[in-house]
Amino acid sequence: MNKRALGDRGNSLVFTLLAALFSSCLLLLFFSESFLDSFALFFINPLTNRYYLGNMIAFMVPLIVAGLGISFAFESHNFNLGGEGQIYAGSFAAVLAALALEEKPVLMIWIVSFAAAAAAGGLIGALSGILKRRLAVDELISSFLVSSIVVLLVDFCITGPFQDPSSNFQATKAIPPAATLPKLLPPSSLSTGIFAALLVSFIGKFILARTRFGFELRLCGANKDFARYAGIDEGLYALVPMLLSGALHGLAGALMVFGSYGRMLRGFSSGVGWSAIAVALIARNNPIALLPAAAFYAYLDAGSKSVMMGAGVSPEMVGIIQAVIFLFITATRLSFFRLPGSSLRSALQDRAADRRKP
Amino acid sequence: MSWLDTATGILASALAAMTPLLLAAAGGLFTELAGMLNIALEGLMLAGAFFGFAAASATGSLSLGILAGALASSAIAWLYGSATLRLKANAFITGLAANIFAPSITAVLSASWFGTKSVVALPIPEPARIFQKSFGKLPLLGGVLFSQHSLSYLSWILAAGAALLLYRSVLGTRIRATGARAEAVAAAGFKPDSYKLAAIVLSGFFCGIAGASLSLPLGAYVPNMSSGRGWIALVAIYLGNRRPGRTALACFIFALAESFSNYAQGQFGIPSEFILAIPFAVTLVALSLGTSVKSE
Amino acid sequence: KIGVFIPGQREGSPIYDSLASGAEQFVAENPGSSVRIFEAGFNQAEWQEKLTSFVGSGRFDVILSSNPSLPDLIEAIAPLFPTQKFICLDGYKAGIPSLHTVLYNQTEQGYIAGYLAGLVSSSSLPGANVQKKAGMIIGQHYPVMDNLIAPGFEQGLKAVDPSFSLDIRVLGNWYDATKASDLAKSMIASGVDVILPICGSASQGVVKATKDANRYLVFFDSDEYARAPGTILGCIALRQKELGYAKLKEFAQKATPWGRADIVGVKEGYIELLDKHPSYTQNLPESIRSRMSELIARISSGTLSFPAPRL
Amino acid sequence: MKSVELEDIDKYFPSSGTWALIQARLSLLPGQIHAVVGENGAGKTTLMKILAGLERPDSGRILVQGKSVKFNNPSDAARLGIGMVHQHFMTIPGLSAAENILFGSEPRTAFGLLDRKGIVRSAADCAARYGFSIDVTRNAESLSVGERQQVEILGLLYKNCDILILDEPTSVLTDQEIRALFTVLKQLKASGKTIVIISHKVGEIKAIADRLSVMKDGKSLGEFKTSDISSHALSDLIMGEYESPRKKIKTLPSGQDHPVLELQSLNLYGQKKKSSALRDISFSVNEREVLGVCALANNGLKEMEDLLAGRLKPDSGSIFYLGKPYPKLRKAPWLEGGIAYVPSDRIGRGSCAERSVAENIVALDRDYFFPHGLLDQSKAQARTLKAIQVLSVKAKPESNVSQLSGGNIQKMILGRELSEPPAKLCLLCEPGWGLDYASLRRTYKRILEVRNKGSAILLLSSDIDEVLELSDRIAVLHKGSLAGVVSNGPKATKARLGALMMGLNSDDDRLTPIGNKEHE
Ligand SMILES: Nc1ncnc2c1ncn2[C@@H]1O[C@H](COP(=O)(O)OP(=O)(O)OP(=O)(O)O)[C@@H](O)[C@H]1O
Ligand SMILES: Nc1ncnc2c1ncn2[C@@H]1O[C@H](COP(=O)(O)OP(=O)(O)OP(=O)(O)O)[C@@H](O)[C@H]1O
Ligand SMILES: [Mg+2]
Ligand SMILES: [Mg+2]
Repeated sequence: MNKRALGDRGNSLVFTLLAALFSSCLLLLFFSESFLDSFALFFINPLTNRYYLGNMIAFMVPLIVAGLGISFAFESHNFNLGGEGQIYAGSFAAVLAALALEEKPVLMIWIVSFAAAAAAGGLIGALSGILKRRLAVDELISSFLVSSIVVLLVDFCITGPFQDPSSNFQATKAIPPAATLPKLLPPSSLSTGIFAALLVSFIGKFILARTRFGFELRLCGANKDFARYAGIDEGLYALVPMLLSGALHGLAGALMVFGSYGRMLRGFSSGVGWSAIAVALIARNNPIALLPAAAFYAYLDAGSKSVMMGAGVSPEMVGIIQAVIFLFITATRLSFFRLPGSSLRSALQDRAADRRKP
Repeated sequence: MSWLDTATGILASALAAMTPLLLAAAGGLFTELAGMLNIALEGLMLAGAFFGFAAASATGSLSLGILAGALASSAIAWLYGSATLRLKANAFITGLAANIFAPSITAVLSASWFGTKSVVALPIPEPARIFQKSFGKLPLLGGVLFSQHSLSYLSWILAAGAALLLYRSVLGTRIRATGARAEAVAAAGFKPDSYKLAAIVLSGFFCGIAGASLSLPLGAYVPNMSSGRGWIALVAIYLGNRRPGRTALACFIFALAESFSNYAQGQFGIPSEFILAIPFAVTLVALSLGTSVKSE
Repeated sequence: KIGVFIPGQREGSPIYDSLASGAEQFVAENPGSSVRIFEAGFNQAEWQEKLTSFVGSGRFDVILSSNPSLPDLIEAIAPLFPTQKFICLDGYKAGIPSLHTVLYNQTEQGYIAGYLAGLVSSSSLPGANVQKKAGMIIGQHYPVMDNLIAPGFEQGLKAVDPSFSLDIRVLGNWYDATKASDLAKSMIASGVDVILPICGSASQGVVKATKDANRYLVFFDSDEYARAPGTILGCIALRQKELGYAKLKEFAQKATPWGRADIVGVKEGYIELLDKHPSYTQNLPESIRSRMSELIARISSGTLSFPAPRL
Repeated sequence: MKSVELEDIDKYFPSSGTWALIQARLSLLPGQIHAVVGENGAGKTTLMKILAGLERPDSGRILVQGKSVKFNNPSDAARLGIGMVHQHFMTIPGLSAAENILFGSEPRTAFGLLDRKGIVRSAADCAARYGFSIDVTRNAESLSVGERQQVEILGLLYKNCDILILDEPTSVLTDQEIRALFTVLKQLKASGKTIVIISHKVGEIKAIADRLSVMKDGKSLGEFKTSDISSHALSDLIMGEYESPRKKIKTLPSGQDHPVLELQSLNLYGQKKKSSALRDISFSVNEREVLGVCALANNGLKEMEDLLAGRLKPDSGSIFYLGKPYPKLRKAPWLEGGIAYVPSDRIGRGSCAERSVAENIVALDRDYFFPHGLLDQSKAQARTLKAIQVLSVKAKPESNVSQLSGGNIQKMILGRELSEPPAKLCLLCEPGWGLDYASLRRTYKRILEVRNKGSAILLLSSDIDEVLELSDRIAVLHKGSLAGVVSNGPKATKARLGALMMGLNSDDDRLTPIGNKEHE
């Protein structure tokens, strides 16, 4: 039964996308002033308007990188719900490093900042890993709690000791302009960070699929008892994937700051951690599938912004449309209601079975 | 102010703050024991808060408000549960959908019913403080236990009812069995999915009342007013090791930490962010100590 | 053609609502003009992107907005769209040729609120106590709050009686009304009898708790008396609607002083103590009301002035 | 009384590309015990699942009392009185034994709540009626395997099933438990129930079954009356000639002074720290020696396995392997210092169900298969084929373990653990579980070969026949202590071992008891 559901996956993805599209059109039809305008703004404008397209791809960057972090955690059967805090802390560490190295060569700033981001995020992730390994604390909850604390502490730093006194934003000073990643489609916030994200996802795929580390990690995720039996220190894989996951989240944050914001703005990343979980789940933890999943997610986001701006569709309507799409996006079965055609289906299966008979 | 008064105040406000948490956690226990991660508690609470308030202001009856909140939230839970189970969709993503859906639909309805998407404050009856008069004068106990409003007592009864339902009823046994071993339930000829759906709807029911217990005492609906309490309820369930008694204790610990941090903001010159972090930190420490004691 | 960029939501934020109404009033009175109002939501990190695409649509002769941090954004965007004109209220930045800003003197606003709070707390009103304590409940710390409003409020209190102390508590968000109500209760239990809530929609919780406990509130920015007459004893409003309207009129007459940053307050008529409402006139004793009028008179005449705030 | 017939059942598994059943048939006569036999992967389990409504046939008919029926789920079958006890039990943790037995038809009180007393009473009544001696108030998690089986059978009986299907019910039971089970089955038969039992053991079939059907490669080879057929013919029919490999392979002298594994005064406390699970265990296993350890359920066998698997830590005492402390993490059996380990839990611990056969083998030796950290496909392929060949597993390297039949999973594990070069130490727990006769013979032969190459073999088994077949010395556990060690010879009889296992300590001088025999 299970197997069959998986076999249908290919068809059902197309189907669910269509279902989502259809129901959102229906909603637009009912609730917007001009359906055609709204439709175009929602579904077409993000692809044709350079500014929206750029921002959309820029949004993919953190989704891919943090999504990969989630994939690493999920594949090893660790539930990292602390992405928000890890992204936030990572970007903060990167900004601090960049501010400290103000006068230094750009390359050095990049290396140190990104390392700092990964270290900060990784440390926070590892904390949950250590708690799980040493004290058997459920990482799902501990990562969430740690993240909640970290967000508050970083907020304190941003609005307290590191607040840029000359700005009315709740923000740190801007990093040296030279250190921001080169922009690709100005004025959009798309930067060369997208290449880093692509690279990272391919490396992630390679690690998970081909290397010993990836193999051991996935084995621990699939069956801890067997992994232990095979001589793998499964405790290590409660820790390392969480660390790695945190580090990737940190990196995602740094890419956002260096690519788009240029400084640490209070709350700039809020929600990205959750979105990354959604993206990773849509991609079923496959690093390559993260690319279309992130693109889809960012497309939805861009479409909603576009329709809100252009057609005055209210945020609530956009929320309902997004909710409907999320309801469908991971469906693995076709029918919400039991279709009357089930006897037809079994007849078809009989036929197929006959043909394969030896 | 005397030491005793301060303690009484903190404890009393902790009990009050526990009310929505306890109800939401009781709801979450159903899904948790049915073997599902239910992240939609938050959205379900918000729906309960809105519909509970709307019904109370329309009918002028608190009880009808509570009932409406519970039913509306159950309906949304049913939708979310059906999508998850029938379409075999990922529960986390559909939970996310429910959490996006609830504030959106309430805003749309709020705009059409009350003419505003923002705060709706209308006169509704106050939940009575039923024991205040007779026992409120007792030292400590009077101030803490008997100063609560009726919704708090209701929440205790309902939480006990949830435990009873889970452990002493046929439905509860089936739900727990589904969570423990769904394939055994299927082998016994039952549909695990229908028990999961029942658990989700029940969690909606309790979360709806949890939401109503936010908006009704306040006499207003404020968008977003659940403010993460659904998540905290989930944390409490884990901290309580998925057992009703301990989960209730966990809710109390969190509420106490929160109430203490409210008090502490006025007392110590610590930056507010640190104080806001106290409830999370306390919970984390309790979680670590709790599990380490258990694992020994 | 006017674009109104609201860095937040119109509903529930009187200050943005009146900005939009100001623009709408102008359009109603001037046939041929049009207005589009865009709400960008409360996440400050998204404003830049949204403002850029708002501007990028190229549909507006002038964009009207209101927020202290917006001039920074406009500074970043202006070079990309050199012909686009901006008027920003509640912000301060001079020297950008396509931008005119007008800042409210919020120290002044805070001072008036603090002075009123101090008078009420030390009065013999039924809800006032002997303790010299007043409180603020704020959503978050932010620069204007920390540098202008809170110091102003405290100065106002101390001007009544130097022994006053100010209890500021932070909610951590702008919507958790239940927690706001708990904070208010905790504050009241510690002896505070007048509170100034600046915490968005969560202020509903403060209103509820204060009313239940028979204590008092002063409110900011707009006329809020109706929410709890008898509990809300004063509102110190910003005349955002009038200012927005005036600035648009100025723009229509091509008289906008581009590149200039103005500061307005009581003297200019854009900060006002709303002292006509019965909740004010009937609940406050004559002694307090006369001292308040005296204060307002001193500020209007310039005898009492607050240094131009550093922003 | 119902008669049941399965006619021309086909079943194809697209995921593994196998025809599990081809025109399979089965007819059951009321009030009889019916055995289904056949080699591993013959399709027995699949056919039974179809009869119990757990799988749907691609084609074919199910006739109950001559009427054609369709089962969409197990409750359809249950309604017609057909129920199945699965090879891997379906007891629900978190519920009591009684709640498990009555699951689905619980009595209620006036308020619609569970009638907890009623549940216990009904369950106990039911157990008593059918002669089961089980404490129904206990938690399901705390039950032994045999007790869980009783709970499952009772569950079916309580629901008035007339037709009970038992999939390899004896393979996990101790001798004593098997005898008890058979007594029960005979009683059930006498009361008119129809029983289907899958088994690989000729003796058992002779002892209990009235009729049997034989399956091979998904086809039915025929149905027979057990009384018409001699043991010899029966074994022939199922798997060809059976001959004890022990007689064929000569025993080499064991390396007495070369202990490979040494256990020194091991103590392990039980869950509640009140009882001890193992007390003062000392013995060693030498080169070229099979030491069999047997015990009744809940007497410490499981704990001993978990200690040697590193899942439990001894509370005192020490374990040495080749003179060094016992390794924390196991190395693959073919490596220097490696250990071969066939766990009693083949699905959870011995294999990873959602991974391919190849990955299940690669997992053991990552150093070798991942030179420079990257997978070497050809090495993996070669080693997998080798492991599959040892006991001719019916599977492709790339098929998922979850798609293999029970016996084939066991063979894959055995093949992996016992392939060349063999480990110095082999820890074999219930190695013959679920194997058909041909495979069992080949497995035993392989185990003895490995011993003769110099390995020390510790055999933990609840099957006395298996222990007698393979061991050079036999140790018996009773209540966690060593009741005695006997060397295998004509004098080591089933009766004597049985007595030791029950704690009836004979003062026979041929026993060489080691360790503390103190009893409470
Ligand atoms: N409020 C309640 N009303 C009715 N029964 C309850 C209630 N709370 C708990 N129980 C019953 O008590 C039993 C144990 O509950 P719970 O999990 O809360 O215990 P605990 O606090 O974890 O303590 P312990 O570890 O000693 O069991 C359950 O079987 C449940 O039926
Ligand atoms: N779920 C499944 N998916 C794919 N193939 C399967 C599945 N279940 C069984 N098979 C295949 O069907 C065939 C018959 O399996 P079955 O489990 O019925 O054998 P069996 O006779 O019970 O063997 P054993 O004695 O080893 O338990 C095997 O080749 C097996 O690989
Ligand atoms: Mg006072
Ligand atoms: Mg089988």
